[in-house]
This record gives sequence, structure tokens and C-alpha cells, in this order.
Amino acid sequence: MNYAYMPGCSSHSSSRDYEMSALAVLKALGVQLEEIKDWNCCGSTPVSSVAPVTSMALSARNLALAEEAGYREVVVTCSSCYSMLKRAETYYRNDPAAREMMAGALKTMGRQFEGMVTVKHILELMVYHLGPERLAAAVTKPLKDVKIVPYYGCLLGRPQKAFDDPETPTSMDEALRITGAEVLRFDRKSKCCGGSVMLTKQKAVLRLVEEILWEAADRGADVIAVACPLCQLNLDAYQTRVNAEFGTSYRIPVLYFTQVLGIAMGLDKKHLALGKTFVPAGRVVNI
Amino acid sequence: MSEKLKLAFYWAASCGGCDVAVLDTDEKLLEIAKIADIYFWPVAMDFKYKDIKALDKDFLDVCFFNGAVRNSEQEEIARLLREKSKLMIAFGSCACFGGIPALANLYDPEEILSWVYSGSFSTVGKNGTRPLTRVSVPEGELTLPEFYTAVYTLKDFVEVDYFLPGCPPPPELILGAVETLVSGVLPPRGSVLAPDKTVCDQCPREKQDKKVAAFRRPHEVIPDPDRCLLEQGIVCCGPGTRAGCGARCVQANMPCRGCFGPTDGVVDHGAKLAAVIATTATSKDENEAAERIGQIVDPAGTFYRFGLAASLLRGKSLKEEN
Amino acid sequence: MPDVRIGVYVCHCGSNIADKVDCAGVAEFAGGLPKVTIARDYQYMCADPGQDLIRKDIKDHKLNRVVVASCSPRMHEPTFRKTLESAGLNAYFFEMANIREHVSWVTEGREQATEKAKALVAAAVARVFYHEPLYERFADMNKRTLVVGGGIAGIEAALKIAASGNQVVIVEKEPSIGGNMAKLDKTFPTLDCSACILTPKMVAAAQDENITLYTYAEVEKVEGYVGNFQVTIRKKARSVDMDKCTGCGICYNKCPAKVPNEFDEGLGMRKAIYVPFPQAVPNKPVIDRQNCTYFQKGKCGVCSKVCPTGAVDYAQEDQLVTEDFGAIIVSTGFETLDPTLGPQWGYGRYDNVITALQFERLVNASGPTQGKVVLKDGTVPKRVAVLHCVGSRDLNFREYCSRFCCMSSLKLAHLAKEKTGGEVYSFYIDMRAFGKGYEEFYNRVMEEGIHFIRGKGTEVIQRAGELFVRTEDTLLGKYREVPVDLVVLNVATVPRADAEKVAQTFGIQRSPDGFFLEAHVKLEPLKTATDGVFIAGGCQGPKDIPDSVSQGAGAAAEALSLIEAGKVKISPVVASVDEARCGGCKACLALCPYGAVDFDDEKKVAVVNEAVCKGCGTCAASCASGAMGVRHFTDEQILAQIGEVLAV
Amino acid sequence: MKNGDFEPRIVGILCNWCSYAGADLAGISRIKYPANIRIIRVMCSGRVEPTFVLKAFAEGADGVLVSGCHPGDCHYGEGNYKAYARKVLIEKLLHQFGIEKERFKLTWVSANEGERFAQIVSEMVSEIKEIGPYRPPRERMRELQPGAGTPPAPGWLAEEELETAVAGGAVAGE
Amino acid sequence: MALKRVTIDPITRLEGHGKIEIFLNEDGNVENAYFQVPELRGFEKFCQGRPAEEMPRITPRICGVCPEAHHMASTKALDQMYGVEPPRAAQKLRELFYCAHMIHSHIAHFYALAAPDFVVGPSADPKVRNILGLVEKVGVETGQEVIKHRAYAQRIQAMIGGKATHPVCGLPGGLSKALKEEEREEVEKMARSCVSFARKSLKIFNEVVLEKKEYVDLVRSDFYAVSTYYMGMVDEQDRVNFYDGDVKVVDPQGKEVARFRGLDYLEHIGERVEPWTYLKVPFLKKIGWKGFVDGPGSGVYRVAPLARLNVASGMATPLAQQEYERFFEVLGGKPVHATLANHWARLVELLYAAERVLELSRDEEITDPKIRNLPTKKPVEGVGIVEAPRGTLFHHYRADVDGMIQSVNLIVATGNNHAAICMSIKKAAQGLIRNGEVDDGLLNMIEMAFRAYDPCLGCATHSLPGQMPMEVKIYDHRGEKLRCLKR
Repeated sequence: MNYAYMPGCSSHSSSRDYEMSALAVLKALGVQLEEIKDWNCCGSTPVSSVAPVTSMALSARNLALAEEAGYREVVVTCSSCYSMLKRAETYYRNDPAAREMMAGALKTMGRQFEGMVTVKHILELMVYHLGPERLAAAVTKPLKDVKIVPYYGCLLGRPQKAFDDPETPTSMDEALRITGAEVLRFDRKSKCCGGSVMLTKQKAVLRLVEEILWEAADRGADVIAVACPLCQLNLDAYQTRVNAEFGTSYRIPVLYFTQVLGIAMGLDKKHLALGKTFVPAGRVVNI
Repeated sequence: MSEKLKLAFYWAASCGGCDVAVLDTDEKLLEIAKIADIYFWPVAMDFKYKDIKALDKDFLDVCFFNGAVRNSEQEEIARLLREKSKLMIAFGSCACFGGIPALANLYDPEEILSWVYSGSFSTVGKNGTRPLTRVSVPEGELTLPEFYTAVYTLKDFVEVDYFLPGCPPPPELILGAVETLVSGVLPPRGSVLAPDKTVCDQCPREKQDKKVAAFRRPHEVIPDPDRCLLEQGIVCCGPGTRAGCGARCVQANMPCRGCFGPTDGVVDHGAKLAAVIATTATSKDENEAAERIGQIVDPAGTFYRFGLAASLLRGKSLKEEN
Repeated sequence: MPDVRIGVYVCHCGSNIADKVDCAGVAEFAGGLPKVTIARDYQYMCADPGQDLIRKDIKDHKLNRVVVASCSPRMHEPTFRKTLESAGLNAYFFEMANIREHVSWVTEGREQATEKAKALVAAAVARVFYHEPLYERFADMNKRTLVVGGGIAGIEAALKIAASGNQVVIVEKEPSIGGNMAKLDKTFPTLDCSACILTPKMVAAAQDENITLYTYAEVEKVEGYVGNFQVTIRKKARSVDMDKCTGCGICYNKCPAKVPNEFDEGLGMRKAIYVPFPQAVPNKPVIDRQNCTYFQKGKCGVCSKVCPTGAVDYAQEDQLVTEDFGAIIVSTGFETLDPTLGPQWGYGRYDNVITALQFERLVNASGPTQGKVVLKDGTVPKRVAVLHCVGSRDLNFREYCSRFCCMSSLKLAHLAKEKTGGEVYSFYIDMRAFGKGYEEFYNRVMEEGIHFIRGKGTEVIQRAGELFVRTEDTLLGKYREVPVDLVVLNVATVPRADAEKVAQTFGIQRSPDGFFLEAHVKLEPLKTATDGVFIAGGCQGPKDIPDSVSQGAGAAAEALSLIEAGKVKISPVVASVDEARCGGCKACLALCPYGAVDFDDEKKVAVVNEAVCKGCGTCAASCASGAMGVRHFTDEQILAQIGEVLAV
Repeated sequence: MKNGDFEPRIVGILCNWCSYAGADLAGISRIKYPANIRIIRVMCSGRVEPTFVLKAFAEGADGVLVSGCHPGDCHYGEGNYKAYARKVLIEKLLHQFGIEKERFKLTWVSANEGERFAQIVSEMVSEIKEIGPYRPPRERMRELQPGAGTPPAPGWLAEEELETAVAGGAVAGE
Repeated sequence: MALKRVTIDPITRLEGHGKIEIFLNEDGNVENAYFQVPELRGFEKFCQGRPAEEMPRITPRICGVCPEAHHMASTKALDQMYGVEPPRAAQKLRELFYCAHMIHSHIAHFYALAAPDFVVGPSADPKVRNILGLVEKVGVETGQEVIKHRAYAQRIQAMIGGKATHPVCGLPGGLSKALKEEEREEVEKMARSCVSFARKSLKIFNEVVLEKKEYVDLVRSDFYAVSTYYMGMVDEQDRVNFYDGDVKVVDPQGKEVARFRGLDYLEHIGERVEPWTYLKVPFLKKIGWKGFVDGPGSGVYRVAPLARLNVASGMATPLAQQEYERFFEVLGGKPVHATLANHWARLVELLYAAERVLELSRDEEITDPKIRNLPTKKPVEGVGIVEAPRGTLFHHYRADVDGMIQSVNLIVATGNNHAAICMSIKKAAQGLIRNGEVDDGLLNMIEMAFRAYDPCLGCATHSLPGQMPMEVKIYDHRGEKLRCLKR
């Protein structure tokens, strides 16, 4: 099975590990992601905040490229790309005005989009399309007595419910449960981590991050599993800052759920790019 | 009828399919030949107009006239045959309501000429040469007929006794018509010699409430062979089109395009079709309704595929007018 | 058809028309129109002499069609139809040209006005030519009324109708009537006890010999039409013989099986054989078979052993009864939004987050805690938060305002203060105190020292065992986290889960919010798309008690005005099918808002139920074969009108 | 011709419960508007067929105005939604027949919007004055056809019906 | 000074409307002859704005005698336009369907239109010079045979196409309806019978034509011959194919000069506009237009059965191959320029078509239900070429992204022959009219020259219908009417 793949900027920089582990896991599941030729920025922050229209056109171009290449689905790993592309797709389908705008913009690039492509997040792809059975079949080294909290971040289900519930999503819970790990209740699983204002409103961001870390620690989690490059960076890289700010001592590894899956599937660790995290993955890895 | 029935077949602006339809009565054709003398049939016989002109008024019993009327010549022959025939039958969709050639009413003749003789890809020496109604050649002068700016139906010019629609009319109906005529027990003038039901009546597909969520074009889907095509979002003219064809197209998994025209009492075939098709797409959300209707392409060319010349507007109004 | 002889009458309406229209000229013009036998102009056509003129001409000139050019047909069409009838001509051989409202009163120039008048007259003449005689039919009216739903609205309706000496049947699906109001402790703005004002009405309903109560029963099927409904009712098995039972209560005292009490919103417990609440009407128990040991395991049977009158009857079965009614009042009430739909509110996540109705039960003397407000651990909360608009006025849940929760929240805040003496916080978007005495009540509660925070309580979180309500205080312009012990969610009012089913059963339409749709939002708030079916109370939209009561009374009046007329008129202006032409495409079936079009599987054609059809003509306009027509608005008639209105 | 003295003729097809009543209200409140519109009453905008609109244009109307209750207010529940769906398709048809969009409108006018009705009519009249008169193709064809005689009305009217129809004005009689 | 003029109008027993103008000089010999097509229906224009997928159901109305040809050309144009390849089964089913059409058309033309001239006799009484007269001559049984087998062909087309005349089954990427097993059996039966009927027809042709010296002379006679280029479609083994393949062109000596597919047709064919006819005059661009003259220097080319046999190096089925060889043997080697040989060539093709249908009806794939691939690409431009009974047929469409037709170009079978027909008629007239001697029989023999092409003016006039008074007028050089045969 082949899908078009839109990496987004971070996959080729800060979140190489996400992309590598994702591709590795999917490969093991017999799925091939094919990178869209000449893809461009999804139009996420800051464009989207100052020129929403333009940002949608940017997303639309990626969809158009995939469509031209004859694909029907575009898979993304980054939640931010996901929500941007999904937005473009939804507006294109349901809002004549927006459609016209996008079509117009695309025309100037000599392209057109017919709305035949749908956007899927890798989490959606794994849990709802490949299905739990297929994942379970691939698990060779079940994780024993590892406690994990799934952290989805704010973008997956927002603004409109897409494939999972905005407030209490469950797809990642399912995926992780299959690894054999104990998946803990996590009330803040869909709270914002502050990713988009990380550089402008640090104090606020630190508070948000702290709260998430607090509940994870409070529930005794060994790992926080994430599905978004921004979340990963925030929760991982800022733990020391948080500790300094609030006099706490959090030290919880933050891994991509694809990495966790990869471990349980017994994939070669270097394909999972573990060890790129600030807080070392520690014992989870050495199972 | 003691003596043999005297028949004439004529084609005006048509494709010849109606004449083939007559051949398609197969061995019955020979039987017809037994009970009838054919006095005029350009496609298959060497009779010329002189033979017709020579006949007395009402000499012919029946004239089957196929094809639409597009120029003074065809009008003249229509009038001539009307005079010579006791009964005039508009034979086939073109004679009844213009047929597909009447789609030309959506364009100006000028537009047609300029595309055919200058625009079209393979035309060479685009020096604006055009066929002329009179042109002198070294040996003398040649003439070509002038044509009307629109395609007309037969009844626009002469009184029509009966209508036998279909593109082409199916042999069963042709034979039926002939039998009726032979029997001498004639239906009221102006009747259509086909059932006053709609194609749906003959369509074997399962029908339910018609609520269309999205319209699809025939090439975009492989429809369920047992369910109503319209309910599957394929625009089908069956609900508003007269029965008699045996729903042949629908049974070949293709939608009806209305060649049998409307049922009795319907003033404008296309308008009625538009009404039912649009209504199936009703939504309380105006954008949604607009989007669904937007999926219906070329309504004029679809709902008036065969009936434009007999419709209320009959075609497009020319630029210089408005 | 016989020779058509049309008479045309142009009315001056004093100077109302004559000032702008050359009436004589119009009459003269009309005289020249085809098939017009006589054309006159006259001062006041609607006055007796005018009508006599018409009657006389019908006799003298053998007129068989009449056109009057005067005011709007919405005004005098009925008048002139009667005139024709009195002259022995079918009322529908009449057509009216509106040359007052649509011409003289709206046109500047006399010339244009006159020309327009001529056009309208010509069109009317062309139309009336095609008119056919139509005959109104009458159906007898059954005088019994069915009230569905025994809440305050239904009870009120039933009492009013019964008072007029007519028979009423109340069908209530719960074991007792009373509805939502019975669960309330106090009622705003007067704070009088809900039970104290409701119970008397419940009892009155039970005792009225004109009222029959079917509690623990539901309507299965409704057939027929206004005046003649056949309604099938399922009387669910109570497992208790109502005649033998004295309501002594020994059975439920002895019953060993305990179940969460839905009347107490799951806070308290009840038995498997139970009476929902002390003041229940009828005050006789039912067995909840799902939770009864006898029914589940086949043993126990304590209740039947202890029952002194042997009323307990395990063998009892559901009963289906079919009864006839003339009118139906649907008052099935409302529900509240499931608070777990919004995890951010913390309900179900955190112990001390409860709903408004649960709080009502807490503070109620006959509630699970005998009226004490306590936390899960039994201690009394020191800080109570009341959240308004939980799921209301929220695009993610319900867009509409639930209307009475501002006031009920104030009431709850008051009660919380009264019962706990602690700090009470009220989180509101803005305060909607529109009713009589409401604003005063608001002021009173403010003076009681409640903290009003203008900001939607968007999220309830728990950290280190403590609850926080998050909000943006729009007065301070600040983001706040308020620590509290107890959170009361005043959740949105929503249509009942079975609203769709009920709507279909009774042929009621629903508005986008899911509540039942009234015939006209302003002018027909109690009627529905189906003649003879009325709606009252919370099923039509969120309502407080005063509104529900007045709607109940109003619905009663609607029903009575039907019943007392004794007959239902069935208009002849309805759709009809030409079976010979109908191809059976079924396009018309789904269109009819009244389900008046059925399909005859024998003949494979559509058929119209004339008693149900209202003659809107939507089906006719969508019938591509022309088989479906609507009388008095046929294609022929309208096309003739269009053709001629342009001929002038 | 686009000169000032052109007075367009507009056919208004109004639903009985909202728009016709609205037009009545305009009268009752003595609001003046151009006399160019001639109103025909139907019970519901859901009754309005494309045929009516095309008939009006075929008979030489310069514009057609269809009006019903506001969405949600239809006396019969949903008739006006049907009208809306048909309107969208009618617009597409008219466009293909070369009829400008200004010439056909579907509006929602409630029983208490007399002023609004008057305003809608005035606007439509001035818009159509701008684009000039509409001449149905049938007329043109007749002119360009010496000796062809008058094409009878389309449809299947038998002779006797034809007479009565002409008498009744269902057919464009000269 | 006015020349004498002969007008034959309408030319009868051909599909469509035509008009022949013959000018005599003073001594009453033919000076020049014009073949005019007085119609134009505007399909190329009014198809603009229609949905592309409807074209296969609109264009057949160009001609009710060869609707399948237009249906198929149109459908193939859509395949290319949507860049979608039909499943194998669909390809085969389409060819079966199309060959059945050839059977119908060739039978109809030979027996109903052409044969009467030979069987009943060129100068027989017009009243019997027709199919019915033919039936009397050859006997009712044969007559019924003819009718039966044409009916078979129609039946097969109806099975697959929904209707025989104006089929509906064609869709980009396949067909709308698969062939059921019981249908297949029926087809096989009918096909078998058609094969033997085709052979019988050749036998009849032998008896009534080849064995009669005067006819053979007539066929061979110089005034029925023009030496032109020939065009036709061939499969990868260079054998005649009606449904698909390369378009091949040979020169008057039979040497291949061109071979092309799809859009390339534009490089090879140009169409001239002549002011005296509505039908355009195609010619070979690379050779160039030298006027209505034959020979290697002139771009005039011919299509239709004779042309197809001339370009191909054989037939794809055994029996037809034998006939093919005999054909050239008797007529003296390739290429054959004798116009009337078209009739024989037509019967050879009839045999081939019948054999091919039989072959395909026995292909196990033919009943495969998978007969459609849904288009996924955006439509752009497409050219569909088939061999219509009367010659090579080109449909060329361009569409917008929504698949709405933007422009249409059609070159129809008879159009290709336009110039050749003019020349044949002139030649025939020159050979037949002497000193102003014109009678009905002669005129018919002139028409024969013309009928041999089985010209389908229905097709030719795809572009407004019309017609002219019909009479033969003969003027002397003073312009005074000598005789007037009204007909």
C-alpha cells in the first residue's frame, strides 16, 4: 500500500527521529510513504496568523501536487501540518468562497485541485486504517511494566473533530496499549503545550508545559508519548527550564509514539533514532 | 381497407436512423409490403419528387415524415406531402420535437459557420472562404440552399395527425402504428402513438424515495445495476420521459436522455425534468443545495437533448437582440 | 365543455381604487376579452348591493364564471365565493384580481395603474376559464383529546380540557406524572416549594373523572387525521395490579434489591419495586424488571409475599390498546445535556462536580441527603461554584440559550449560600433575567454576597486533590483559576433522546435545534405541520414553568376550538394523481411534509390522502410526468394566467 | 434598445402566506413602487415550476421574480427549500439560454416586509432597464421565416384544445 | 454563353442528401460535373459545452446508418482524453460489437442500395429497382436470409449497446454492460450463420456480376476508375482492422507513404473549403492540393472497402484472406482503382467481420464482468479513429478541466472521398453522356459511380440540413430548356 507523504519542515530538521521511526514502523507494516515531489510549507504559523488565506493556498498546493501525482490520500506526521492541510481540504470541500480563493491562487501557479485528496494523520492511518490487529501482529517485544501517558497535543482534533475526539482522544491510547505498556489516564492529553508561542510568550509556555509534566509525574508515568514535533520539543527540551522556574525536578522521557511502537516491534534502534532526546529514553529503550 | 395502403416515407433534417428503424421491422417489412404500396422513400427507392407532385390531393394514405425542418426546401416538401396525404405522422424524435440537431438552436448560425469553415483544426487556408448560396464556376452558376436560423419541428409548419417519437422509434411501435392505421380505428388526432406513462414504468430497477446527496456523471461511477440510477446520483430523464422504448438505455446501465419526449399535457419537457431533478437535491442548507445542483452539468443540453425545438424558448436568444 | 360565460366586476372601493384606476375603462376592456359575457364597474362590490349585482347577472346572463377585480383575495375571496354559492354556482368558479393592494395603493401614475389593472383582469379571466367545480368535504370530529406527556404543561392542558366537560387521556411513560418540575426543590423567582404547587395539580388530574391516566405507558402508533386519529398505546407491565394495590408501601420497604434512583439523578438508592417519589401520582409501585431478583434470577418474590392485598402480579404483560381521539397535544418535555460530553467540565472525572438537577435533589428535603449539601466524603463544601451556560450558547454543543438556567442558577446559588454558608461563585456569560420578577430576584441574590464572575466557566481541573474552575473574567480582563470544593454544572436543555421517534409518530417537524417545530414561529406557536396535533412546553424549546403552563393552557384552547366545532372541513384544494399517467418514479413520496402521498404497490402509482394533503403543490411542481396535479392551481390555470398577464 | 422609455414587464410569482401577504402590506402601507410587476399567486413557492419561469420569458417577460417565505418560515415546512433548489438549476438553464441573471430572482419576503418587497421590485426594475428588453428567440425565428406561418404553441394540444387554449390565452395568440 | 446543365437531385439510395450538377458543352458532351452536399448540421459547434462523456450518445445522430462508427470513435477519443485504458474484455467486446455493425451496414448497403443496380439491372424500371424488386428477383428465401442476417447483426449490437441504432454503451475506460454467458452463446450461433451467409453473398456476387461479362467490363471500364492515394486502418500485422490500429496511406502504385495514429492526423490531412458545397474537401497535406485530379501528384485520396483492401497486406481471418487474394487476382493486382470494385471489397469485409465476430464470441475473456476502468486523470484532449463502413473516421475533442467539450473536429468517412467522388462522377458522366443524350438509365449509371462509395451524406453533413429542387434540366447553348426530366 502506498500513500503520498508530506514531511513538513520539522521532519527534515528537529524531528528527524519522528520521520525515521514513522517510516520504519510503517515499512514493517508493509506500508510505503512516498514523499510529494516539490512539496512546500504547509502554511502553519506564523503565516496562518497574519494571512490565513495565503496559508490555506500553501496547503492547497501540496494537495494539488499529490492529486496530480494520482494519489487519493496524503499522510502527515506533524500535527501542525495535519491541521493546516485538513483545514484547506475541509474548506475546499465546503466553503465555495474559500474554494474560489484557493483555486485562484493555484491557477497563478498553473495548478488546480479537484478536492479528490484527503489528508490523514499517521495516527489515524495506523489505528483506523491499518487497524489494531495489524499492529498487534507486528509486536514482537511487548513492553513490560512500562507506564505511559499519551499526549496528543491540541491540534489533532481542533478546531473541528476530525478523526478523534478533540477533548478526549483515544487513538494513541489504543496504539500504545498494543505495545503491552500500561497506558495511564491522562486528563491533560489534549491541552495545549504552547508550541506556537514558544518563542514569544515563554512564561506562559512554561506554565502549560509544567502542568502537563505535573500530571504525567503525578500519575507516575515512565514515558510521555507524543504525536507532534512541536509538543515533543516543548515537553522534552524545556523540562530543565521548568524545573528551574518552578523548583520542580521532572525528568520524564518524551518519545514519539512511533518510537515506542518501533521498540515493541523490535525494530533496529538506529532506525528509530532513539537517543536524540534531551531527557534520555532510559530503561524503556533497553527492554 | 380493401385496396393496399399507400405509404410515403420522407426524411428532412435527420440522420437516417428512422429509416433504418423501418428496415429493423425485418421480415415484417415484407408483410408491410404486402398490404401497402410505398410511393416515396428516398433512402431506399428511386422515386423522385415529380412522382409526388403528380399525385392528387390526399392520394397517399399515410406519410411518415422523419427529421426536423431546417430550411425552406424541407418546409416546402412537408407542405407538399401534407397536401398529398390523408394522414401525416411525425416519425421519430426529430420530426416530433427537433431531436439532437435542434441543439444547434443553442448557437447562432454564424457561430457554426465560422467554427466549421475557419476555426476547426484540420481546415486549411483559413482565408474566410465560405460556402455560398449562389456561386459562379467557369461552367455556370451553382446554388446551395439557405437555411433557417433555427431548427423546427414538423408541426410548426403543417398539421400533424399523429406523433411517433423515439430516437429511433422501436420497430414494435412502428408495426403497432401500421396495424392501427390498417385497422381503420384511429385514435383522436394529435395523439402520440406511444404509452402515456413514463420510462420509470418500464424500468425494472428498484425505486425508493428520491433524495440525492451528490450527483455523479455516468463515467464517474459504476452504478448498482438493480437500483434506480437517479437515486444513485446519476441524472436520468426517465421520470419525465414518455415510455415506449422499453427502457433500453437504462437496462444497458446508462441513464435515460429523454428521446421519447414528454407525456401528454406537459408543455415543456426540459423544464419538468429540471423540476424533478432539482427537487431531489433539496437541502435546508442553501450552500449544500447550490453545491449539489452545481454538480449537474449542462442542464440545457441534458434536459433538452431531444426537445429543444419544441420547448417554450426553443433555443438561445441571439446576441444582437439583448 | 359547455359554453363558458364569464362575468367581470371592477370595484371602485370608493375612491381607494377609482382614484388611481380608470375602473370604467378596465371594465370596458374586460368586456372585449374572450368568453366574457358581461363586464361592469361598481362602487363597492363587497357590499350587499354589489353582491346582489353578481347574483342577478348569474341568473339573467347565465354566467358560469365570475371575476372580481378589487382588493386582495386574502381579504374577500371567501366573501365572493359565498356569493356565487348563494347564486347556485360552484364557489370555485371564482377568481379575483387584486387591483387595490397590488395596484391603486402602490402606483403613482393613473395610466400605469390602469394598464396594470387591465393586465391582472385579463389574467384572471384567462385563469377562471380553466376553473373546475370543487367541493369541500366535512369529517366528523371525535371529541376526545390525547395528551402525551404528564409534565406540568400536559397536566395543565388536561385539566383545562377536562374542565370543559370533554374527555382527556394522559399518556406518561414514567410510573408517575409530574415530569421535570417534580424534581425541583424551589422555584424561582418566588422560591416557593415546587412540590407544594405541583402536587395539587397532579392530584386534581388523577381525581378528575374526565381525565384518564395511563402512566408507565407509551404511544406506539398514530393513524388517521385531524378529528379522527386512531392511537395505539402500549401500557407497560407494572407487575402490580393497580386495582388491588392500596399503595401501603410495605413491598418496597421489604424489597432487598437496591438500585440507583433516577429520580434523584442517581444520587440516592431505590428498590427494584418502587414508587419514584413520595408524592407520586398514582402513588402505586412498579417493578423494575431489569433489577428485580425475581425476574432476573427467578427467586426472591418477597414483595408478593408481603403484599396484604396480593396486588403483585409477576405474570402481567404489556397491553396494547387502540383508542380514538379528535385532537392530540404533545407535551413530552425536555432533557438536560449529558455533561460527560464535555470532559473539560470534569463531570465523571472528578467526584465533586455535579449537575444542577443533582444539586436540586441534594437540597431537597426528601432527597438522598434529606436536604443537606455535602461533598462525596460527607463534609460540607466551603466553596461552591455554579456554572451557567454549560453546553448552551456554545457552537461545540448547543448554539441556543437554554433560557431558564440563568434564573435557576441564581436560585441554586441562593440555596447553596443558604445551606452551606460558604463562598458561592456564579460563572456567567451574561445575565438573562427577562421574566416577571426575575431582575428583582437577581438583585436580591447579588445582595446575599454571592460572587458573580462574568466569564464562562470553560474548564474544571483537579490538581493535588483540589478543584479549580478556569475562566476568563471579562470584567477584570484576566484569566482566573478559582479553587472550589463543589462545582454545579447548569447543563444545557436538550430535546429528549426519543424526540425523532416521537416526531415521526405524530407527524411533527423539528427545527434545526432538534426541538419540535411550531406551524409558525410567531403566529402559530402551538400548532404543528399536522392538523389536530399541538405542542406545548419544553418539547418545543427550553421553557420555564410559567411559560410551560401558559402553553399547556393555550394548547387546550386550540384543541377545544377544534373539538367544539364538531366537524373538520377538508379543503378541496389538494393534490391528485392521474393514475393512468403516473410512472411510479416515487419522486413525490419524500417531498410531502405531511406524508400525504403514498405508493400503491399493486398499481405501481402514487396516491394522495386528501384528508392529510394541504395543497401546497410541491409534489405537483416536482412531477415530471404531469401525473401529479394540485386542484385550483393546475399548470393550465397558472400558465394561462402568466400568458395573459403579459398580453396587455 | 436601452433607451429610457423602455418599461420592462416583470412577472411576480408569490407564495400566498408570506410574499403575497408582504405585497399586500406594501399596499396597505401605501408604499409606492413601479407598476412594471404583475403578480400571480400560488399557495407555496414550492409550487413554482421552471415551466412557469420559461413560459413567462417565452411570452416576452423581461424579468421574473419568484418570492416565498424566509427559510424556516415556510407555511408548509419546506416548500421554499425546494424552490431554492429549483432556482439554482433554473439560473443555470437561463444562462445557457442567453438570459441575463438579472432577469430572474428568487427572494424571501415575509408577511411583514412590505417595504422590503417594494424595494426589491424597484431594484429589479432599474436593473432590467439597464440591460434592456428581452426578446424570446421564438419571435425572432418567426420573423426570419417569410411564409412559414406562425409556429403553434409547443406541447401536444389537440386542435379543439388549441382553440379553447387560445381563447383562454394559454397560447401566444397573435 | 450558358452550358447545358443536368441536375440530379436528390441522389437516391444513399444515406443523406446530395446533388449532382453536370455541365454539357455545345456538342452535348460533359464539360464538368459537380457533386454538391447541400447540408450542414453544426455538430462540431453545438457539441461545444456538452459534457465529454455524453459525446458517444450525441455524435451517433450524425448518422443513423453508421451510428456505431461515431459511437466508437467518440468513445475511443474519450479513452485518450481521460488517459484511461479499458480492460481487455472491454476492448474485445467493443471490437465484437463494432464488427457486428460492419455486418449490418455492409449487408444493408449491398442488398438494399447497391445490388439492385446489378441484380435488377441498372436501367430497369425505377419502381422495381430497389430492395423489394431485388427480393422478387433473387427469391423470397434469399430475401429473408438477407433480412435475417442483418437482423442478427442488429441484435448483437443491441445486446451490447442497448440499442442497435444509437447505442449507449460507450464510456471512457470501457463499456456500461458486460456480456452474459447466455448472450454469448446466442452471439456465437448468429455469428456462425453470418459467416456462411457472407460466403453465400460472395457466391451471388459471382453469379450476378463476375460471371456476366458486361458487368465485369463495366466494373473494369475506365470511366469507373480513378487512380488516387488510399487510406485505411491496419493492425500490427498490417491486416485490415476496423476498430483499432495505425492509419496507413499508400500511393497510386500501392507504396506506403504514411502511417500514423491519434493527434498526428493533423499533420497528414488538411480540409479545403469550396464555396459551392457545404462539405469540406480533405486531401493529403504532404502531397498537396492540385485540384480535382488523380495521379501521384495530387493529394486526393480514397477510403472505404476498396481503399482498405488496397492499403492492407491481407485479412486477419482465413476465409476472408482467400477472398482477398482472389479479389486482386481477378482485378489484376494491387492497387485496384476500379471504383465499382468497392462492392466486391465490401463483401470481402463482410466475410471478415463475420469471422471476427465468431472468433471473439468464442474468446473465454469475452464474458468477463470487469469491463470498466474508472478515469482518474483530468480530461485534456483526445482523438478517436475507427474504420467506418464507408472509410476512416476521425473524432477529435478538446475539453476543459471539468470535462466539458471546448472544441470538436470531425473528419467523416465520406468526407475523405469527397474529391474522389466528384472525379468519379465527372468521369462516369463523360463516359456515359454523349451528345446530350440523357435518360433515366444513364443518370442512374452515373449515380452508380457514386453509390459505389456508399457515400453517407448523413455523416458528411454532420455539420445543417437542407435540400434542393430535384430535376434534370437540359439547356442548349442558348440557355433554352430542351428537356426537363422532373424526378
